[in-house]
Amino acid sequence: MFGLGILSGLLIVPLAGAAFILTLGEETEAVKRNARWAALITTIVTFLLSLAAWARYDIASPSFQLVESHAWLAETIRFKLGVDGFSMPLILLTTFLMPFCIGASWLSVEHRVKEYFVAFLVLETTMIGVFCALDLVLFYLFFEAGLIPMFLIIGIWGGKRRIYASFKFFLYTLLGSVLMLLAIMAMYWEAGTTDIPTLLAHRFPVGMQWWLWLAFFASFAVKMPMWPVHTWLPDAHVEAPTAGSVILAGILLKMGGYGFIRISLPMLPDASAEFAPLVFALSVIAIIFTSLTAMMQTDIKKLIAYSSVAHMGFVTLGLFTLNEQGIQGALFLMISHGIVSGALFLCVGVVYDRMHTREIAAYGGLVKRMPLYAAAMMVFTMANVGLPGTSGFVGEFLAMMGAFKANPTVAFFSVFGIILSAGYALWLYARVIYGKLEKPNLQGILDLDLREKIIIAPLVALTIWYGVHPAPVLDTFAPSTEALMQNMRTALANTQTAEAAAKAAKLAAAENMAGPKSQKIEAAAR
Amino acid sequence: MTPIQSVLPAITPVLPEIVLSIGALLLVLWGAWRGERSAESVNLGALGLLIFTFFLVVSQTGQVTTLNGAFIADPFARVMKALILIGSSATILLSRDYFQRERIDRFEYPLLIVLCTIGMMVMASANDLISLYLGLELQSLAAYVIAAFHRDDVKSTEAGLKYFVLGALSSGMLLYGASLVYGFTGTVSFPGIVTALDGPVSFGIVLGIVFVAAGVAFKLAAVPFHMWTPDVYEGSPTPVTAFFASAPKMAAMAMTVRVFIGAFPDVTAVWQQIIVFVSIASMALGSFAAIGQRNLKRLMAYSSIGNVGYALIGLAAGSEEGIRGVVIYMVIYLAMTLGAFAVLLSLRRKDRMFETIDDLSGLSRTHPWLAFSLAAMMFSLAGIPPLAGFFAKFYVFAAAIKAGLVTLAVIGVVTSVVGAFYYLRLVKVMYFDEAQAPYERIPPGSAIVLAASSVVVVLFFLIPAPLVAAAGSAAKSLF
Amino acid sequence: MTFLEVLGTVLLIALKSFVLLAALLVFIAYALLADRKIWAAVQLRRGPNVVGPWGLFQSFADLLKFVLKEPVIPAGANKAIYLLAPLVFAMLALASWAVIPLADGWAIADLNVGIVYIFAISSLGVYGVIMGGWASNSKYAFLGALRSAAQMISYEVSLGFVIICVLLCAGSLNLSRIVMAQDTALGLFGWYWLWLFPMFGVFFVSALAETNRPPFDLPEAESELVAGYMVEYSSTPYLLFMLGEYVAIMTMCALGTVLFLGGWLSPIPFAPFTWVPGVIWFALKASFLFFMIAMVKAMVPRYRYDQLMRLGWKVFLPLSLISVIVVAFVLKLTGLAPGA
Amino acid sequence: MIGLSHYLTVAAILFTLGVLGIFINRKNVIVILMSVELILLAVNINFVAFSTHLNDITGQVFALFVLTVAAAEAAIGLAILVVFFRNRGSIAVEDVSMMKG
Amino acid sequence: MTGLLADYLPLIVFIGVSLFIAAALLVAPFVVAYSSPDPEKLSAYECGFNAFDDARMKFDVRFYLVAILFIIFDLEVAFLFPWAITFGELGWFGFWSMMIFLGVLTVGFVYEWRKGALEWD
Repeated sequence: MFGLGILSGLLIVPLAGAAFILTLGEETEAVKRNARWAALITTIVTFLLSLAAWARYDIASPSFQLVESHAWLAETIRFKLGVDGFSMPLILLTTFLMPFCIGASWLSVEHRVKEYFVAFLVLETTMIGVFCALDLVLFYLFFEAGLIPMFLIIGIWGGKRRIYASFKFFLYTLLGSVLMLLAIMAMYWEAGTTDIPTLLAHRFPVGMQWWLWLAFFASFAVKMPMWPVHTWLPDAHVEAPTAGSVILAGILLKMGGYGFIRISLPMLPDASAEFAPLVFALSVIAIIFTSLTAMMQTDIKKLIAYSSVAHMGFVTLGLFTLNEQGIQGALFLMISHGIVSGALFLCVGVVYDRMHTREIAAYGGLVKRMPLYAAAMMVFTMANVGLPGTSGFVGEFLAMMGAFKANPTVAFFSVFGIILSAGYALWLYARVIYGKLEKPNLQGILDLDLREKIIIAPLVALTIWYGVHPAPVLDTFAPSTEALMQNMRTALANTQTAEAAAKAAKLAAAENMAGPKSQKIEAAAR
Repeated sequence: MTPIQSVLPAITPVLPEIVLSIGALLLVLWGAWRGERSAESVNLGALGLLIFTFFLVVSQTGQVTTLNGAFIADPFARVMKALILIGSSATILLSRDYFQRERIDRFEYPLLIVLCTIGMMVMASANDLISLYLGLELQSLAAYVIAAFHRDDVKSTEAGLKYFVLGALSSGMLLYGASLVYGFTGTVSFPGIVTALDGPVSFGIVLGIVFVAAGVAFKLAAVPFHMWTPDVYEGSPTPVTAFFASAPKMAAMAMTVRVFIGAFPDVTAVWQQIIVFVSIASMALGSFAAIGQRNLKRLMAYSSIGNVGYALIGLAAGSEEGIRGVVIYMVIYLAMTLGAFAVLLSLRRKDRMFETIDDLSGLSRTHPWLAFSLAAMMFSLAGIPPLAGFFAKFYVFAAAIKAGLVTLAVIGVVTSVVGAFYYLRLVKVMYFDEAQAPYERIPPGSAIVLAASSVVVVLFFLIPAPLVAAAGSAAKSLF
Repeated sequence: MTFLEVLGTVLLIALKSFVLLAALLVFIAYALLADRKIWAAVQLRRGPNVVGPWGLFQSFADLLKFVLKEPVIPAGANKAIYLLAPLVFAMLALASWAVIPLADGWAIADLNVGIVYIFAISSLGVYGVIMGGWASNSKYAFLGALRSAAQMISYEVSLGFVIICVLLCAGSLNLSRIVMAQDTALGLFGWYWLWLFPMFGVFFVSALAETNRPPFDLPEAESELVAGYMVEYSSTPYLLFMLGEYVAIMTMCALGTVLFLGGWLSPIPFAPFTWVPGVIWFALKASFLFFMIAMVKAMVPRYRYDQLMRLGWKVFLPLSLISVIVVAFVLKLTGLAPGA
Repeated sequence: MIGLSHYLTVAAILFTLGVLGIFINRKNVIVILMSVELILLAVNINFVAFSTHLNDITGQVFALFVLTVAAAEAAIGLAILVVFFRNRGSIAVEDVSMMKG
Repeated sequence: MTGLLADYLPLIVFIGVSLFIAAALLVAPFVVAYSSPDPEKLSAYECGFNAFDDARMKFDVRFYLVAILFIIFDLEVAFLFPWAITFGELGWFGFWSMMIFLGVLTVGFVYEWRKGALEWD
């Protein structure tokens, strides 16, 4: 249809839904209801469409699939889409989480409903776009475009300090990514194209890789977020509405990791190897330091936000181990964290909708009034800690394995992170769910209603399902990971040979230089 | 001494200018004949004339010089002229309602715009220093008058006075530079200068180029010759400010490119540093000084200063890609500026115009589409994809990177983040703050301009190819 | 060239200049007398008749009186400019005469841009008026100066266009050449007054206005403005203004002679009339023009200021502008233009 | 004998005076207009001097154009000044300050 | 001596001589005439009243208008001079150029006329 493929469809459907919602008239109750349903239907259609894409996807192939390419800025900068083992699961995660976000906002968003859902649907397009772009400029375009709806979501529907948080979020991320833009341009002039498959095969000079890598790192590190540029995240999380937090933690943070695996590692292998220790150091600091910070928090959301930073530390750690286990683990952790942290934020949203506070101290003993809620919360907390049997375990375990292979010291320190995470997560659970139900205003609190049950049940199921049966996800990652590793090994080997050759040539040249020079000196002496 | 020419020169390349001039004269006569009642008809006539000329320009092809080599009609000139004509027509559309309500809708206004446009078109087509100067002056003289068009208003007349004094000074500097260039090369024609500069560069030439650069920077409102901009923008009637921020910027940029690429392509070493400095200073000042502004017109003034800085990055690269970037930047800048001013001109309640940032408060509640458009303009000005402003920056930065001006590019992106802060502030005010009483209905002229520029800004990324190709061929014609 | 030779040349020129100026001033002295006599005659009076036979020495007596009068400089005046103004005015008026050819080759400086020089110098006369009016620090003087200046420049424009018409026909800026261009077999009918008759009329009237002569003597109209910009002046500063005005009038007469009346040429282009020295013809023609001017003063009532401006801008300017176009077309189509 | 460099020097001095007149002058806007004219005058001296030196007519043609434009500029400048004076009642430079830029 | 100097030296000398004559006349009464200033004599003419303010008062804007019109038109005349003297050698191009120029001038003139810029009251 119009020469557009299924991936374009994934981009267009949410936009079409957004356009439809925009055409609805003045904001009356009926319009609000229509907007909600339209958004829900759109996201579900998108999800179904992504499942169709998944059906067509050949899991065994490491190459890009469902590729479509349209004329765009230039012959060498095209509107090119495609998916591989890295991006397909993330697209599914995105489309999967979106209906839950819509559901979670069903009642909690009361004013400017139309605009809210429009922003969410546009955001969905940009997120899918990031994961399926096969051109760096296009990638950048979607990567940045997501800032606009998120800025509005935090700024309009956020909490008390929403303006501060939205500005901080926007400017931090923007500052990081503009450097990436310059790097993309440099790559364009170097390789003559911004086509990702072509660039993957291109070997950049080692000297150039250095600063290219740093530029990309600036962007992805902010987005991840890595310590010490993570400070925007807690603010953004705390102020964002529930669904915003879900998307932020569930998907936006994954863009950084996706960027590393899509660009930094394969295209700049030498620099990646070179800078791996730096990333390790930052990751370990993030894991330990932010876990400690998480313990000090009095705000539930903030606590979960810091725990996200810590988990992202595992992701970067895993990615830069530069071996299969590490990378696989990191990728799995991204998926798992997407589900689990999203789910946790949804759970926070449930109690927030009832009590309008997120102070830990305001809760206690919820298990008495909300047994279902307590159970669900239990599952997610366990997954967050990384207990075996939950999805969180698989990713962290693999990442740690990889880390042990690559650098035992780092792995050793990161173990502390797991211990600490158990500390803060369980402590949080204990303070909120257990204890005496003594707060008077909690006496009347109700358990999950039907809507909330529908939202939370699939997440619980998925968390446990992936925990016991991670193979489908890992299998999807495997071919691409292998191809990546293969690629990297040859590249690094080539560089080493080239370096050796250069050294040899230099030596030879030095000798040659010395020859005539000494002759000259001799001549002068005579 | 050249013999007196008796053969009629080819006039088809100059046809758009001629048509516009004759049209302007007829409109003068019509206006003079009918008196003040003619404001409406002259307005329509001027608009029709500009649009007709636009199609005339667009329909031309090829690359010819005429009028003894003083005038060149090439793709670059055509693109810039098309932009100028769009800017002028849009201004006339934007102005009508405002001038009627302020009761200063005299028929001279559209006429002055047309005259100014002729000057700007000559600037874009200038192939020697004389035609450049004449075009520049025709543009400037008309511009001085329209700055002071609200002649019973102290601010407007003060704006006119300031604009005049500094504009005259800048013309003087440009001329002084031109005289030195003429003296040390023995010619005023750009190709002639290129030939004459084929060798060691004398100090006189360097001095000449510096003065020309200063004059040009004045017209562009680039730092350090920007000081007139905020006052003139604030004081002039708002549609006039919209005009200043749009079409004359196109012309000034066209002139800058003509001078530096057309006349001094082989002495890049002399002017590149100047342009780099001016560019950095403009970007920095545009970003930082705008932060403290409350008045939207002043804000747009600083924004225009900053934008000129970005566009100059392309010129600093001095390459074909750079000029392509400049052209693309100007196209998109035009759309963004016109859109922003269209919104500004819609802020009217009970015969009062509003022009501070606080007046935008909660605009998204009362006028969602207006707010949406302005937000799009602001995000675009901040350079956030997928809005058009991103592509504008993309091409100039790309050219700078290719030319090895990495530091310039890095400073550029950093200042653009700072700039994003104040553009975001506007979005914040519109979307996050409390709503005020609604404004009156958007005047139709503003609505048309706003719709058109919003479409360009928001949907540019879908079909960028035609513009990029046009800019590419424009840049190619200069090398 | 040695220093002495240069000095000799300069002295020679100075001598010639002095002779010319002296002759001019004497001529003006009698022109002034004639002016008064004509005026008186028209009004059936006698005019000055006390000093010398028929009042022939009247002007010299007036000069003596002015020199011996007490020079008053008003207290509020800007002294330097107050005194500079008449000096500038008179000097500029006199300076025009450097390029006027009284006969073939009889010009102190036969400039190749003579007409432009006169045009420029006579425009500068406005400065003297403005300076005098402003420096006096008196309302009447100031207003008079402004009105005078506005009037002078208003008519200068049409004067310029008139000159352009003549230039189109003559093809040179040199005054002698312009005269020579009128030297045809037709004699006085070959002069430009006939061929450019409307222009001659415009020139004559503009000359009146340009020199503040009646009926356009509004700036100094006695009844309203008590002598305009000169109200505060007395003694020789006043004399210099008056002198400057008369010199300017004579300049206009001379210019009219050169441009329209064939300069020093004889009206009848054969002997014995061509034996008469050119300077005589020149003086006669200039005197004739002066007589006309004097008659106008005697006969025509004074204009109102708005009428004066209207005449200048709305009648003469379009008229002369159209004339330029018509003359150009005729010359182009008939191929009569010099050098064609 | 007076050569090209003398003319250039005079022009440079006039130009500098003009520029200084605009920036240093704190009294009267008319003085600024005169300074502008001074600048253009300096430019014309340059053009004519170069034109004679190079034996090329272009410079004089340029000078003529500059003259024209200078006149138009003076006319417009005066007109704006008059309008400003009517509104503000003063043409002192320090009174041109409704907006501080 | 160059031709230029030969042409203009007489001019300078002539102006010098006329300046001398004028200056002599100006100075003469200060040397020879009787002088006894008193405040009444030195006060400005004011129809018998004492001057109550500076005489350099605001004046009618129309004077400015005349000045501006003059600048414009007089300059056009300056353009016509070179055209007029080379008229015969000019082809139709030169002829029509000036006609267009005059046409534009006429349009401006008509405009001024209709706008009332030429009215004195």
